Amino acid sequence: MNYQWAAEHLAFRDEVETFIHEWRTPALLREYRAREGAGGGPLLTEYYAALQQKGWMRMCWPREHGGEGQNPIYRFILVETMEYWGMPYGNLTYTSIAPTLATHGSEEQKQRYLPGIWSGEYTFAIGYSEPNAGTDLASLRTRAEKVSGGWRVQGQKIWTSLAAQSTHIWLAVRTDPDRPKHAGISLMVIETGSEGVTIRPLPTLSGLTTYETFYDNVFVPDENLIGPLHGGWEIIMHALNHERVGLSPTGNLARNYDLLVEHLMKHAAQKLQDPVLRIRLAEMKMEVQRHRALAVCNAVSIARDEMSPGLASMAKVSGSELRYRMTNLAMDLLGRAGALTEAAGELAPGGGRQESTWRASPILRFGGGTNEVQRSIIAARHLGMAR
Amino acid sequence: MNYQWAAEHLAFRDEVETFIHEWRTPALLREYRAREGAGGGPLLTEYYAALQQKGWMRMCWPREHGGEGQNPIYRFILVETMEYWGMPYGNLTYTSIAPTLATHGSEEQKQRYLPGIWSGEYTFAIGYSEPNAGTDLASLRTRAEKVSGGWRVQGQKIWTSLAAQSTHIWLAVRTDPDRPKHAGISLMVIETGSEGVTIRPLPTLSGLTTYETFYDNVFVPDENLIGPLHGGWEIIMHALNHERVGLSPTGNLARNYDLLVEHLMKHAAQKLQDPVLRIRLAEMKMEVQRHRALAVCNAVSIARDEMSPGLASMAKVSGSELRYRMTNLAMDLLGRAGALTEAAGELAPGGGRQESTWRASPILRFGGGTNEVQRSIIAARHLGMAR
Amino acid sequence: MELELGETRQLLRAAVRKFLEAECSFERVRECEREGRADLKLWRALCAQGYLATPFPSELGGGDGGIKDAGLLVEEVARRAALLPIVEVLASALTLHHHGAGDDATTLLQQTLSGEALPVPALLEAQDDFDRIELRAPAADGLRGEKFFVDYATAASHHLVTARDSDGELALYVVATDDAALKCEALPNLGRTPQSRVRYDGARARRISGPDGVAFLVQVARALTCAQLLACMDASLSRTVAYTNVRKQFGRPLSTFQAVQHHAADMAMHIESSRFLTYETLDALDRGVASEEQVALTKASLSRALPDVVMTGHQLHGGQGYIEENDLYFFTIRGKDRCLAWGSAEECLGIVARGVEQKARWL
Amino acid sequence: MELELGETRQLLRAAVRKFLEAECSFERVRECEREGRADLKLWRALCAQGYLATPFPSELGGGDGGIKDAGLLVEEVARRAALLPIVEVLASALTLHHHGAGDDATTLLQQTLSGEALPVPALLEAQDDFDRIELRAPAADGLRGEKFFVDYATAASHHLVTARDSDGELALYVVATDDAALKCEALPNLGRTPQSRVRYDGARARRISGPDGVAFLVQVARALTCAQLLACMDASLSRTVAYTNVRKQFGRPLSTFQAVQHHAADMAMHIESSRFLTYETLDALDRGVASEEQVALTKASLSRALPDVVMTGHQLHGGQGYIEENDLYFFTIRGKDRCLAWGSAEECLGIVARGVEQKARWL
Repeated sequence: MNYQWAAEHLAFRDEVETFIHEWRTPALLREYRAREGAGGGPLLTEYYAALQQKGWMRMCWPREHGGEGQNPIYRFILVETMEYWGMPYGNLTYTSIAPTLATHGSEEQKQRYLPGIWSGEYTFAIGYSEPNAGTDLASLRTRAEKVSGGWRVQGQKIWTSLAAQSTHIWLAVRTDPDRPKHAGISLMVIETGSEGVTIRPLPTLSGLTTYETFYDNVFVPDENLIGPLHGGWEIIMHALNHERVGLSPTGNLARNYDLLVEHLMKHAAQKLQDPVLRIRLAEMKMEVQRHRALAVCNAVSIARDEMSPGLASMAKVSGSELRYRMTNLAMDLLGRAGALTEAAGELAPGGGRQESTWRASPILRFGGGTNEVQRSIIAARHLGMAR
Repeated sequence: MNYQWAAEHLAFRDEVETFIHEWRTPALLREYRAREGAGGGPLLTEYYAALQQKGWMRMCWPREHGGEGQNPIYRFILVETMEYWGMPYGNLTYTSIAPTLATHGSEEQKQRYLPGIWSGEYTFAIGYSEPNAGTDLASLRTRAEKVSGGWRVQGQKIWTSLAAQSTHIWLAVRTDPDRPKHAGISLMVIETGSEGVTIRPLPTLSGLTTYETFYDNVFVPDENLIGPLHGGWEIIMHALNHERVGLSPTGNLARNYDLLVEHLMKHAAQKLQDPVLRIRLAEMKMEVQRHRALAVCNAVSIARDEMSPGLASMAKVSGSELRYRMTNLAMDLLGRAGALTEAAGELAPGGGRQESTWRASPILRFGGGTNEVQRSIIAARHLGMAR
Repeated sequence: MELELGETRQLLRAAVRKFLEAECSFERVRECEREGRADLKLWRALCAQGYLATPFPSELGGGDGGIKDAGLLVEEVARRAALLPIVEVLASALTLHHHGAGDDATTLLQQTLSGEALPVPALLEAQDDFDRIELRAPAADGLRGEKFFVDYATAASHHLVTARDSDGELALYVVATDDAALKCEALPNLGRTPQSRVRYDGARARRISGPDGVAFLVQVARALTCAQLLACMDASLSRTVAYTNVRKQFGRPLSTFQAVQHHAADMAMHIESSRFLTYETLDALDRGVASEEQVALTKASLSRALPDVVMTGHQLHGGQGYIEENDLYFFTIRGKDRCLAWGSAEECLGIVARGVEQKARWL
Repeated sequence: MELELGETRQLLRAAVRKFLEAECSFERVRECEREGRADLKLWRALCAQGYLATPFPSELGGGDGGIKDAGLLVEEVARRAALLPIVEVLASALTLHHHGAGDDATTLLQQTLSGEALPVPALLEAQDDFDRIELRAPAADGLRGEKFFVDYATAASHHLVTARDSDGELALYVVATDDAALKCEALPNLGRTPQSRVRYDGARARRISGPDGVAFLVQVARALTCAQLLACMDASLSRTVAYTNVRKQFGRPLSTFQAVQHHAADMAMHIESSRFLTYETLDALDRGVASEEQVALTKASLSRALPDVVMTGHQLHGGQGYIEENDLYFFTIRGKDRCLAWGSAEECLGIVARGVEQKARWL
């Protein structure tokens, strides 16, 4: 029993921080925001190349899949540190699609896609959700019919985030309507520019845009099927698993706290002496520490190679709900200025970070498996409650 | 739209308060506590007689059942005022059994039981719950078999509160095991001293004792069946409805708040200047006002003769959960002294009221229909959500 | 105690609702949001219908109503998420009516009710504290200084500005916005309502009331803001109930899941208690018996409740409610912005905290 | 970072658990509760097994463990709801070990670990504030004054009493309880643990440490109390899970209802974060790097969590858990009592509030 980070872990954290301070320019952050998290801009391309060179993108992958086989705790440290500083460290293409391709793709598919992913040339949008298949993903209806040399896809997806910035779509389709729900699903890669693909932007409350994508008789060649026919469900579950170690990091919550206090110190020194305000901050600090406890428990458990879906769900629920509560309180403490957006410039405390995070907070509670589903997972998998 | 109490309502409240101040002696309160809420002691008997004489026990009953046909809002005012001062105003025998008898009993039964109830001679314990039939009351298993001139009852009840202090038990039994759950239940009155009745005390966390009652081949004469054979379920539901107007009063929560502040003013004047403590009290006051809003909404709605199970459920959920939160916080504010019980004498703040109320707070959350069931009622009946 | 609207009020509410539903589509609201402006055309139509005058005596062309009626109007406007300065103008007009002194006040009130004038309060300064006003009363060369967080400042014809006279006493001054010595800088905010930082550089200002008027203005605006919060919560819930009744997952409507029912029940409890507290407070203001503490307690309660309510609405809508094509977001962003306006929960609790020793009558 | 117990600790824990399950039935605990006394026979047996010495160096007959091991012992005792002064004696002994000066301290420590002596802290006074100690250091005629809320005062052989010397500095004094000039008055409390108000009327007292020892004692006792809270929450949850898995309503186990699952999940989240924070804090104390703020934050967090956790346990047990024949109540009453001991959530948050500007390292 030892609650200290090992020296090599702290050294790695420091190395990451040094790297961040070298690269974290206002211009880079601007480009990152303008591209809504997608890679491909000139500064981001350079930055991602540097990240690749550091070996940090795949350091925890198994060697046989092109990684360095490092303990996943390194990934956790990377994610926490990057999140604290609000720096990009790879979107789902790197963190979910690439490892899934490396595991389930054929040799030919690996060679076709992975180098482009590493270089930043390829970005994948994920096409799982449909208007009537959200939490209940297995009821998806987009179907692929076998034709000579490939498939014809017909259907509609929502929440195909980054579709407009992507080169490919990672698509879940129903290849056998007669099998039970989970059993008739397959995974395919579609090029975004394929004939019959339509992309419609959907602005969201967070300010980011997501996309609805329509597939009208889109032809997908046989070689774009990933994994076994009708074996898509397992791959989807596998892909969702990849980010469990850095799920719901404490970094950005901690940063939120630090920026709030920094703002108060600079602009409201007198208010900061108010005992009630200080108690609110103390409660906030306590809640962040509580979340951190769950995030670390989850990471350490994964690093020990244990399957602990209950801990991952706890971190997910805790972090997503705290994000709402904490920004909500922060705005109250800031008063009317707390509602000013980034566009209000200097008057917006901390660049409007509390306001924008509050606005974006719903998605983490229902996305990636609703918190209701997560709580039932905790009951079943962590507590062993009969279902 | 008018949010003021009418002059006659305020006059009635004042009359009740005057009455209370006349009767509220330490000796009466001691006797009340010693008898755990049952009537029958010398002071309580005198007090109940005075209450009867005032006409307040049945003032809102229909005239044809021996009442005065007053608007139920008077009952609400009575309950709120009595609760504030912690004074007895009739247990379930008066408030639930008697009106049910008046509605569903035969002429002969009314004459047999009601005068004894009014005089305080008769007290009824309620025998509904069983070890395996709590929230799911309709699955009760105590059965009555027809024999010549009556019934033979076999089974077991729990939560037969006041059984040891009562003259009768108001018992729900299964008279037809072949009918579906709700349809085979009947209601009978059993004299507590009947052969075959065993009463076992069960101390509870609140300090009060409840009872387990066993029925071993107990003979119940035909004339003790209340209402139609197999018609018990409807009577049970009716009996539970009677107290809806004074359900979950604000009075004792408000009193809790007042006593806490009084204690702080007297014994911790300096602490009471602490801005953080004051904010906690302000939050508590706000929560009591929130609850009061729901309690009044419910009462006014009933007084308008509307069926509003949603509002009644809201008041129930709100009051029972607030009772816990409020006493829990009050104990924290009082520090270690907050855990001292009444037995600690003068050192226990407010006679240990926060501590004892905290300890008793679970029962109101699961008793009388769990708060989980109540929330589903709110969804279905108040919001019209599809079930 | 009579919690139902009477017949007259029901008719009024139905008429306003019908009018707004016909005149104010959510698409139109989106357009105003994008352009960062108030819907002045709709405002003029609302005034032309005479609705704005409802809370005022018939001598002023009104409906002999009171502050409760102002609350009903505010609720209806908030239910459509319309970008109208309804709280700002009603609070200003009620202040002019009850505390305005001199011909200037009388004229401005008449013009306001007929729709010719549109006065909005300009109270707060950089510190965001109603008690810490530093602006000095206008000298010979006019009013000089800044006001912050002025809602609908650019849509207004007049600002009601607080300033301290030489005795340090607060007073209310009228400034016409066509005065060249007045500059507005937009403050983009969560609620997407037009808001400004205003600089007065020698603007002409006329005194129309003393400290009583200022205090009354704050109380009335604070209470009317509660009606906005109430409508936002109610709109979020009714949309959520409708959605969960039809949206199916795992083969059955969402509304049949216990967790969904319980979330919705919690929303409903917040809303019912909020409705009672809001109208009880407006009623007390009508009767002139509302304490500062009562108004603050109500505002604190609703400001605490709203974020939980609207965010639960989002939780039950999932992705569908997060997309701005869905109308749900209006009530989320307007609602939270209003939680901070006219005193946040924290600020209002501070006021309640001053009187914790006072025994309340609970009946 | 290694959150699992090592093999040695697992063995120790298993041994202590087995010992307590064999020696300490819940019926026995009920008997002690009724009689308002500590289970001194069990205490002697526990000492005889050598468990108490585990956290101490082998020179003292111990197991070369540390404060984390003390935490494990405390957890096991709390899991049986045993009426043993485990926190009080361990905190006293650890203070004697790390800060005790002089032969008196050494002797007392040795006697304590062997079970001959049983020292408990007597710190608080009527104001219930660790920072406001007014008792004066003993003069020639001995120690005179009162201490409040002294846990296990009558079971103890010695009290470790805080008092201020002439410079106003706090110091720790030992008083033997067989001194005639010492009187205990019982303080019946929610937790049903023996607690007293103690009056010293010229009792003989020997100084064993200065302010550092006092501060250390409070920190260690506060952190060990967290281990009690953790065990109470854990015991409440494991009983609740077992109960809901078998209890049927409406034809299926309670555990299959979504609302029940979600309640249990919330309990579990509180417990997992509490476990981490508790042992992280004990670990930091072991390494001498725990700040007052860290200890207070952990205590505040668990003291806030426990009431919600145990009351949710009651909600899921319904009537069955409310009856004292069920063992659930032990964890409810002991737990909440411990929330108030060694600094309530409010008090501890006040300590955290002092340092809100300090940037924490989150990794």
